[in-house]
Amino acid sequence: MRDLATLLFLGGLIFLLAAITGSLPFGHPPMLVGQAIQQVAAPEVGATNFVTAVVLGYRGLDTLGELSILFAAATAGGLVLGGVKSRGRAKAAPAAGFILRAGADVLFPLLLIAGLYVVIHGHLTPGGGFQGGVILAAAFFLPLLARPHESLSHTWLSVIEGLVGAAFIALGLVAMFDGAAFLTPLFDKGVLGELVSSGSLPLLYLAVGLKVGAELASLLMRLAQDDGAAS
Amino acid sequence: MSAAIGLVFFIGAISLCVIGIAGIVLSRHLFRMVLALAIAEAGANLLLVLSGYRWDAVAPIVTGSLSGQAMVDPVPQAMVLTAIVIGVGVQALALSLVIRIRQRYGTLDMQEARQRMQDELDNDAGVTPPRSQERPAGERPIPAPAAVIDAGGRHD
Amino acid sequence: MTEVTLAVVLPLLGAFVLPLTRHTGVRWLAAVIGPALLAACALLLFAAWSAFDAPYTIALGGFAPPLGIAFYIDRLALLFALAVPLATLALWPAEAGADESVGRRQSLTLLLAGALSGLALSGDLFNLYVFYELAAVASYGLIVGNGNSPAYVAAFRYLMISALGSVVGLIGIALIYFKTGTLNLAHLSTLSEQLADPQGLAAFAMLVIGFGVKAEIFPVNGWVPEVYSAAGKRVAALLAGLASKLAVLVIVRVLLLVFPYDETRQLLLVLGIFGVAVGELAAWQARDLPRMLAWSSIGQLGVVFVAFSLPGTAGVIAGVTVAMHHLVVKSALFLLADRWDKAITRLRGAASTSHLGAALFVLFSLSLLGLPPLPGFWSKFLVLGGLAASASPLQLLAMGVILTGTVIEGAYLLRVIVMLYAGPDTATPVPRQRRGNLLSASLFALVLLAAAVLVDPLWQGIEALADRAVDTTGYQNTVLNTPEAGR
Amino acid sequence: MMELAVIVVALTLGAALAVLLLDNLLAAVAAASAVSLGVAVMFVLLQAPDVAMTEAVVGAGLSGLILALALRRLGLARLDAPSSGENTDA
Repeated sequence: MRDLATLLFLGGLIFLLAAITGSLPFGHPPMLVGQAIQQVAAPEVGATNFVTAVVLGYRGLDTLGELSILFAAATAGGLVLGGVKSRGRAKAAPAAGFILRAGADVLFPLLLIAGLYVVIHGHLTPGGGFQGGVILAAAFFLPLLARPHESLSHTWLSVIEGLVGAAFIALGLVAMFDGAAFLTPLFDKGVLGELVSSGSLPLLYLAVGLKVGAELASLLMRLAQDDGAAS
Repeated sequence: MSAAIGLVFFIGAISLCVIGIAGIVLSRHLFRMVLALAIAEAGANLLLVLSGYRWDAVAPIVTGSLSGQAMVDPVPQAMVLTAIVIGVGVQALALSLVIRIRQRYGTLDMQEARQRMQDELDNDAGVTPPRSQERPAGERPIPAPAAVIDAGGRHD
Repeated sequence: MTEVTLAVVLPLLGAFVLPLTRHTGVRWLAAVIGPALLAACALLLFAAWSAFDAPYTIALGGFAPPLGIAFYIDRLALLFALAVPLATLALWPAEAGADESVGRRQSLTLLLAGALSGLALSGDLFNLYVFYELAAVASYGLIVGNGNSPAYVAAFRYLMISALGSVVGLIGIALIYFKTGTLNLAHLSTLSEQLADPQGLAAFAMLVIGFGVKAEIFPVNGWVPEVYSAAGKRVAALLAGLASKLAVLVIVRVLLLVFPYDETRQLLLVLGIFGVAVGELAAWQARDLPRMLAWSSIGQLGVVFVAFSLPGTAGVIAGVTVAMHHLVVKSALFLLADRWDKAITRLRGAASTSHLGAALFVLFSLSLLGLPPLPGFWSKFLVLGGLAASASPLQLLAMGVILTGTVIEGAYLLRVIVMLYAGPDTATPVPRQRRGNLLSASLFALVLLAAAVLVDPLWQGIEALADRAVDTTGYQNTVLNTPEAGR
Repeated sequence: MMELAVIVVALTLGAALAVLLLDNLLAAVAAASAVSLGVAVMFVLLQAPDVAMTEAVVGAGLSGLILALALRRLGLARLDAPSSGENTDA
């Protein structure tokens, strides 16, 4: 009975999706909003990367919501997997091989710089807070794989998480003191295409990068903990 | 030309969605359900990016002069950025739930885990489960270590 | 004008800051911060409510509405937004002790409150999706907050169903974007003819599936009974009472603005009828109180969908009344089920250990059934009256199902009441109700009784609210002609 | 571009099927990463470099790492033994 229902459901789904998407205007989207944004984004926001202009300018609230989702996921992950249990970890974990340790030592500064670069240039070139944040998380997590008995401080991570999230909101709230709406861009737009330009956008992206990095690092560390129960 | 390529990408996106959804619905293995979810999300993201694609346009990044080449729509791309990061957060949370379920019930099978959950709920409520004659409730004892490990995890 | 945004932002800020207070050493701060922020939000929204004269728009980031995200504030949005901090305060996870997990649950509750306010206010399809996901992720965390083993399985299944719904909803959003190239609800509503074909209707159905998971709509409500019985009862009250209503509001906004067609209304009507039938029958068969309440909540939300499927202002009036009534009653009933979470037969003589609890249970049950002076009567009356006014075969069927559902409801609620007032079983005495739960439930009862007394002003208020809510052109003009749009 | 598109889509779909059909979960995780990589290439073809970068970093890299870590914690991260069974117990 259940199998029959599933098959019907799947068949219907494929048919439905094919029928629905069959006659969509692929290659010639209406782009009502997209076109308008392309015309005004450069003067209004001052970023050469229009995706960044949309992510942090036009749809900045989505990004705040998304940071909150990551925060919620990390908090909920903490609830599920329990608090810090890194003390019991030291004896169980074997030391990693030389290559991994040496590799981690070499990669750490490289990843750190690459991550920061990607974050800071987010308003000019592809990349930005999300991608850079993930690289930052990897930079801090990799040494942990190599030296399992060392551990990043959860306290520091949670302080970064909280402060940076609050900073993002504070940047948005500052505009409200002047009577403008939440998340209105601050400062001068600067010269299009320069590193220090597009007002508060790079600051927002830095906050996003740090927040994403801290959030993901704490999620990774939670999952990497060996509590000796599963294996 | 553009229509044919569009068709290829559409088939790809829809197939990914369907494979993913089928995986979630048909699979009984908790871990594989999480994997299938990632595939379905990738398909939906692809569809979203397709919705802003113009075959004669370049990426929405200004290089050199402002006016010139037509650009693809940046809005769906921004939405997909958001959706990808949301997806990874949800995935991590789902995996931590899988780990806990395995510790508490010693199984990675959806049906079995659900059966044991129903039994435990019935037990806690003091209701005799109506299905108990089909499947003995104590088929697999709850792994003993669970109580020890989660001494810090229970907050009642 | 823009300070209504704070109702969304302040809870999020509080959630971010809350874990930091653990490191400052100021212990009392952590306990105060959440309730204080929620109270501030409630005051803020109340001020906005009293100063309200005409709907207005907040263009976030100062970008003209079809380009940027816009909040649309009318009485409907303010009413639901105001319900969020108030209900969250009443159901706040206030537990003693500076345990880390308590702080985490409070953070998640704040995130949930912020997300739900966002659902009430936002006028952008994808922004709604983001807030909806935030509410979903926060509720997964809250469900497992009590550390029960069944809660993990229930939360995982809920996560999977909800994520499946999100994928389907995202496909729906992609379809709409394909056809119109915009996400702003007002802008979409000016283009709604483009969406009046099978593709558009399919997109609506996908959005209903996507946003319907939290609204416990018929095909995607399999998670409801297990989650509500495995999670803490305050969490269940928050999800069943509050969160489901905000999800309903999103669907209703999309329906009214973008898809005001007979087909879409009929889809909601049919799903609602199924919800009522399945929910009430399963509730009748349930043997313990939490699962009975969970199934009955599915039935009640079915009635909500039937109500909103009525065309014109009648639908909004009936829908808002039923939804608000259910918010109050179901939250309170779940609070009472916190200690009475056992089989119904084990509740024998509970009235003797907790008089107030039993009296409250009777009050809420009677209102749920629709005993005349209580608000529940008016809500059912409005729905049935609306259905009778334009009696198509499907609507007559809905009437029949709702009436039958009420009879079944009466049967199972009376069973519990009889058990509560039966002679006490001395062998296994029923646990007493917690003070905090009784206090919160009494607050809900006061709201209910106040609503029963103030029928006339409420009626006028809801009528005015509904007039605005169905005024599609008003919405379009307000959003698309904001001052920022002229820049 | 046409040939490239067809090849990438075909490979991605193959990897997606492999995720569901492979018995070994570690291999399935690798296949899931391959799906993400394929989708990232498609994003490049669709003129979405930002999204492609994110999908490659998050979908193929981070998500694969998260999945592998979870498998290790579940005690199923072995290439030799098929670990599909419902009752696999470490």
